[in-house]
Amino acid sequence: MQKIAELMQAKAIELLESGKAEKVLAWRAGEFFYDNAPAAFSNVDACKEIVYNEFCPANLAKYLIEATKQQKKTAVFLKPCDTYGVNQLLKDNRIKREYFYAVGTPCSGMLDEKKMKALGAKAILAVTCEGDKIIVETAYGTKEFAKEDVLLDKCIMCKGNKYKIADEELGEKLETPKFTGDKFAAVKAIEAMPEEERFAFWQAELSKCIRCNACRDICPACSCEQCIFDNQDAPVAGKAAADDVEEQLFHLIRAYHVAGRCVGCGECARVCPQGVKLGLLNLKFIKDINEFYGAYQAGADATTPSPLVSYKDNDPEAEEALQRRG
Amino acid sequence: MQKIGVFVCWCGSNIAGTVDVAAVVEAVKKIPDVAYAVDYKYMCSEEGQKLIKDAVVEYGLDRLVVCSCSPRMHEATFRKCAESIGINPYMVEIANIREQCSWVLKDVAVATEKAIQLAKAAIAKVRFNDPLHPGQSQVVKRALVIGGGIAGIQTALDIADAGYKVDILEKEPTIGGKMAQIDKTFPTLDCSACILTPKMVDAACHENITIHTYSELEAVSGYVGNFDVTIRKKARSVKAEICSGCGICTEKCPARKTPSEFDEGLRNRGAIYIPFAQAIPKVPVIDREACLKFKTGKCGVCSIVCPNKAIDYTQEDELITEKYGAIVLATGFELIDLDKYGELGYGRSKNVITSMQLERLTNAAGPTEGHLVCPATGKEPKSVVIVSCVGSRDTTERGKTYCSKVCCMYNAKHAMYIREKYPNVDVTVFYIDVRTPGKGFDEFQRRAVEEYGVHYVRGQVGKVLSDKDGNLTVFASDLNSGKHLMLNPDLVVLACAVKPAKDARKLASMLTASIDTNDFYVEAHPKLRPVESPTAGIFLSGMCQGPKDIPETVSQAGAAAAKVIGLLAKDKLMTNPCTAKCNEKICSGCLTCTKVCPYGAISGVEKEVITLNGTREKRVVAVVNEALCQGCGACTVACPSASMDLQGFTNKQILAEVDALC
Amino acid sequence: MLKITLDNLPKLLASLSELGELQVPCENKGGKVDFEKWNVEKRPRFDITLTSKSAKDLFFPQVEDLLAFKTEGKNLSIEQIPPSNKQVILMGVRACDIRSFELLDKVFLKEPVDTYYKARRENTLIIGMACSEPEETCFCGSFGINPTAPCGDVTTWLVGEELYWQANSEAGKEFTEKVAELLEQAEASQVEAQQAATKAVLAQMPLANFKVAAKIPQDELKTFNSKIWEEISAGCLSCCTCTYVCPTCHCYDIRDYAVSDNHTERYRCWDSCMASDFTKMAHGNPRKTKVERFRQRYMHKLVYFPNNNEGNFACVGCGRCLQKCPVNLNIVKVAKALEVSEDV
Amino acid sequence: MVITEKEKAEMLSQLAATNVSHCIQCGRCSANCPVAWKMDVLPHRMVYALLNGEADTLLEANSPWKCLSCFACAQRCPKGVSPAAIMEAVRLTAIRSQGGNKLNPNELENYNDKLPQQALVAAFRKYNK
Amino acid sequence: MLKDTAKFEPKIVAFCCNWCSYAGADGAGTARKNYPANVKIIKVPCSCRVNPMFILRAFQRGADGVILCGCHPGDCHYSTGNYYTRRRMALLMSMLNFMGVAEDRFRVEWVSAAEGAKFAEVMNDFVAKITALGENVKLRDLRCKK
Repeated sequence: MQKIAELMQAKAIELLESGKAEKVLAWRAGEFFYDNAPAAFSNVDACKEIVYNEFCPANLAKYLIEATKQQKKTAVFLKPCDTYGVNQLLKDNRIKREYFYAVGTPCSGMLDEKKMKALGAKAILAVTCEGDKIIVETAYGTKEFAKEDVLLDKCIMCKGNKYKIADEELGEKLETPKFTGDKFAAVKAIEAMPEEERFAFWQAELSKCIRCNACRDICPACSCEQCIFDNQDAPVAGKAAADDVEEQLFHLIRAYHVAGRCVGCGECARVCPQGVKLGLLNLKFIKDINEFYGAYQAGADATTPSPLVSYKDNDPEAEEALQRRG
Repeated sequence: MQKIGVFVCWCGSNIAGTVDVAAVVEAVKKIPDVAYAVDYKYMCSEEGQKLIKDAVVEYGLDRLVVCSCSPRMHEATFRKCAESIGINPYMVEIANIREQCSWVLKDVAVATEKAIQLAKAAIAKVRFNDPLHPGQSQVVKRALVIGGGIAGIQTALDIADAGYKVDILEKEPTIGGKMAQIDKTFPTLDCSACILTPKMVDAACHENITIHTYSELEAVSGYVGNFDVTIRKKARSVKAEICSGCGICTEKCPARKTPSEFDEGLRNRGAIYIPFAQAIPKVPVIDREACLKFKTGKCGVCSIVCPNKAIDYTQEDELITEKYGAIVLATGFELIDLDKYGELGYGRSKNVITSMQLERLTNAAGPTEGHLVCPATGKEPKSVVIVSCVGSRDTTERGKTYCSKVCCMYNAKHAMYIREKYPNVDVTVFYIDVRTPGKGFDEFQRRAVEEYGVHYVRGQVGKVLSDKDGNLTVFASDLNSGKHLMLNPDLVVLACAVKPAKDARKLASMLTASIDTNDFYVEAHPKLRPVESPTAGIFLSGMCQGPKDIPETVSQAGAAAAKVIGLLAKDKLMTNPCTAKCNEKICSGCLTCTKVCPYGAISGVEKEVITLNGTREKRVVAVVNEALCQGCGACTVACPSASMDLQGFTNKQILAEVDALC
Repeated sequence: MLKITLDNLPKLLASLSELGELQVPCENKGGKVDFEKWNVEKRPRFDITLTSKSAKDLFFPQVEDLLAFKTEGKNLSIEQIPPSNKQVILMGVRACDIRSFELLDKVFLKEPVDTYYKARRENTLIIGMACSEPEETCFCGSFGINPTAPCGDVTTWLVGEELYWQANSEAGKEFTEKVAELLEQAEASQVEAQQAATKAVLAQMPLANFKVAAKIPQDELKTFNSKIWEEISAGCLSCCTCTYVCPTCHCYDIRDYAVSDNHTERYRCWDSCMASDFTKMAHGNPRKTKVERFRQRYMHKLVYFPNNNEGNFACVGCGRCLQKCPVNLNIVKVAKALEVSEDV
Repeated sequence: MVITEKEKAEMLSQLAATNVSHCIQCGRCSANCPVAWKMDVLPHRMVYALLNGEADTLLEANSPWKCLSCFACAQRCPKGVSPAAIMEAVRLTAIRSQGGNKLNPNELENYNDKLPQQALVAAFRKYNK
Repeated sequence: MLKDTAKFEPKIVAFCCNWCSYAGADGAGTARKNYPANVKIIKVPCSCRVNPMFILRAFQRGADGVILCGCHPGDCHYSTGNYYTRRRMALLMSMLNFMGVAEDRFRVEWVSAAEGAKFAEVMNDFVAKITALGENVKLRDLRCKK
């Protein structure tokens, strides 16, 4: 993907020089191979620092909220999956179309250094991708992985290489990971558990939470001026976990709040410092919405109303919906 | 420090018989902020109210909790009582210890315990009550009726007679609507035009009525009592003020290829035309798509023959803006397209016609001057087949799921007067069910069978074939006998389903009036508020709300008028103060709230707000129009940031109740 | 120096757990390795270099009840919740986390002394564990910490199939006596070999030579006013991950929880300077923007804290923030940016 | 094992997979059927019989064997019911019970020679396997 | 009279919309249709005013059952409110089930103003079911129990 980085640098310079953008959102390299950080570039000279590789998972769209507030025309590099978040932000009126220029940026799936570490690659020094082979150089020797084993969870269920919104597309589209399984398999597995086991599962998961709010802050659907969890007047304000029950409610409410608006990008689960399987809560809502009210993909466009602000007169009743679940 | 007064009513023995009221008083006295508590035999009585007022003065109470019967009974009483002593009426909460406690429980200890809990919840809530003030808005004393058919005319006349100004908006060149096309009306068989045209004239002459024909709704904003409406008056190409309505232009017009809408295509009209003789206004209109002058630039015959020089080819659409206090939707109906019912032969044989075409064929003012002839041959038919339920009660994508309601009766009407005028003509009506509820309706249908010898066959027509000579064959089955029938009538009449006017959906979104899946307007309550739309200030009249016949339409028109009059009679509207309120400081402007508001009461407004940081920022925030908001609270839950709250039922109030009860 | 073979380790753990609540790194039900109270069913994960959360929870838990007040009519009664006096043995702590306790001491044990923290600190015996497989994110060396010889009351080394044991403090020595029968005498050579090997690995790590530039804490105002803050904070999401996983972050908020009309509990919980309501007062928030809040965190770690505490940075180089920041911002990036910035 | 009429009707219902409860007995199916004049039980009656569980009426009727599977009945039904599916269900039931194949090629000469060729071919393929 | 201390008395919160279900509850009272004192009603203008957070809060604070009553779909005083309620609560209930907590402790019922008898019936049934389920521990904030 080095070639793409070069294209991005050239594009950023072109957009800044032509005045099409005052600011460009892209990635800057970090200390290691994998810790690229989102960064804003407004200076043409700095654009050569733009990097792009298999470790640019974050969606830059969320920074457009600030760009819209500053009324600064901002160019943003978007991977195909990122464009869903952009549409959702547009739908939620959090960003304005006139203030951003979307550059579709090809992606062939992002890698997860945490998975590499879990598979035994301690102290990663460098990563090289050779097709489906990932070669990881560590302080304790070289390791080799199959790409599918170290793909980010969210990339395993890739939505494909189409951009849902883009002013232009950079280079050729890349082949994205093919997902043929059932994206709800994990949800179904939990549904199939007996009630006590389900409860125990979530107890174990959610008790890991340290209430850092990273899941919320990365989420393209969580874009409120003030989150209810930060609002002392709201019933659920709270900083740290008082006990496990509070965590359950925090995560339930967090997932509920984005139900119908969650684009299923999986970022919440990716950023969780404690590895809580948060994405499953969101997926559960997506699954239920699809089953109860018809298939819906948030962020596929910027206009279709969310299932939670629409209705049909023959919608299933709560109990009925529960029983209907396959 | 708040000072809450708690007043526990005995309601004679209704409450005191099961609840130990003294114990309730003792228990609530221990609650922080309760400055005074007392029980009394009948708190709603004059004496009881005096006791409350005295306590307010003596203890300096600033909020009241009355433990008594359901708030549906006496909340208003106690609110008034509070107001009279200078406490905002919304600082009163009722704990329902009668319907919810003493009347459903037998054990005194249990009932007393529950009464105390209910009182505690009310006290918890009242702590967060804020004084609320109903808003006021002026009422513009003018109504707009959209649609100039019988529904619109009747509504307008009733409103105008009560002394209020009314405008009628009609998209066609004349008022009169579908009823003007109809020959006779059931169940009396009197002439439709004879009863309609006087009403049209009344409307035209009424000093309080202004008629805008050939006009459409362009834009609407505002709310109940204060609608701002823009009307597009389409260019007639005729100066209405100097036209005498002599009609010479319509006779001399050489472009005669356009089927007459009024005559259901059974004859052609000129490019300049007056839809029918009694049209109001009797001013022609140029159909610019058909007019040679507009198409080729050559012609101008009408301009030459006009004695008053009223023709104006340069006329342009005109936009009128007007304020209204109320809007009535009376947009009526259309017949469905029969494209999807090819098997019935409509469009392939001229002798297969719709019921509306039959009306024109039998109408003395129609294309045949009332002689019933087969359109293809011009000859009188020997037998006629009438097919009911064409497209009605059809759940496939071809038709409409509902019963069109009027067809059974007009089929009987048609059959009857064909038989009356042409006793030799054989008439067969194919039906699924004959539905004739209504005064004198069943008797009417039975007369068709018993006195006029109309054949009623239970069963549906499958297909109508037409051979090369134009002879028709009707395939049907008689379900009662189980026989397969093949008939050769000369004329087939299709009683096709009705549907709301095409622009109903567009109007609904302009007016935020709800429509159902069939595009009929939805009433505020199907039983109790049948002529109001859920949006305040928008009323419904006639077919646009659902299939109905003329008498029903006229009664609904009157009812809608009464509602409008009731609204316009008010100088000011007191608005319900329990409305939604947006905390602009934290509103993100996502406007999710606007999507669930049934009243269109919330809009996004770009304004300067003070942010959480205390800085000023210009951004879109949700703004609630208090006059429109009815206080359901749907928006409060839809709001992701909880910036939308409902006054009188705030998050804090409800949660305080929850906490108190758990 | 003493040692025990890993076969006998469960016996040692059992003995230790009789002497107090034994906290060791364990995999919890959700699959994360964190310090947990040991029992026979749990297998300690000394192989994991860093626990997911830092060890500060043991002294400064995320939530801690302080007192309760109750009203009865017009009477108010306050019920103080006493500090814990439970004996805790914290085993398997890495050098970086142990240094963090020393830094936290500078905060909590200064007047006014935090009695809750003090009680826990005094009742906890710390058994350090040397690192042998450092991660690329490790940079404790930047703060003069030797990961191969952690302090603590006792230091341990896991070498091959043996655990080496050396008591440091008086408390550590006393304690060692109590479990002496399980331990045998050992030579230090194995340990020394491991230490040398670890140091060799550390030398080739990307952050081996990273040091916080001296100029950063020297001129408070210059650092404060640097233009790097705006640019570098742009990507920050304002979440609290870095704060909550940091072993040295120690801010807390005190909140009330109304149990009922007449019963309220007061507790403290972790807070983060990244939170928009951090140090919010009646007049509002002193740091209104993300840039200010972001700057605060690093000014505190790199400038204010060392300037008030004998030059000790409020960072131990554990690298948790490097691993866990959702957008890969961290103290190393900030320090490096400040270092190369001309305006600092 | 004796199968009751009700059970037979249920089997037919399952095979037909059309919701007969939607039927309003308008008779449009029968009116549209090109071979209704040859049937002893008209299509709308077939629907009614299934609704009432009269499986024997269905199985004994000649209608399914006259039915051309032209689907006019289903296409024109205002309620989305498919009498053709019921006909097919009856035929399948008969075919499945061996020897019940009722289409005799010798009877074919009785058919109208205007019958489309395709219909004949289809009928053979269907009933003479 | 001494209460039977051994018997578990569940705490039940009922949210009732003003126009249908609250009136229905009044109807139950007027007709003296008894239902247990465990049920405490909170009046809301419309079922769509009920935020899922209210329900969770009730559980958190120790409610053993929560029931939400509104007008029958199609009869909402505000036309559409209960349609939104239905979607919101179906998702909430399904999620409670998914998390292995309390979905039986939560119920949605449509009770019209005319259905006083139904109101009492529903409440009797709900109280019986919750009593059988026993105390809510899974969703209860342990802080409240100290």
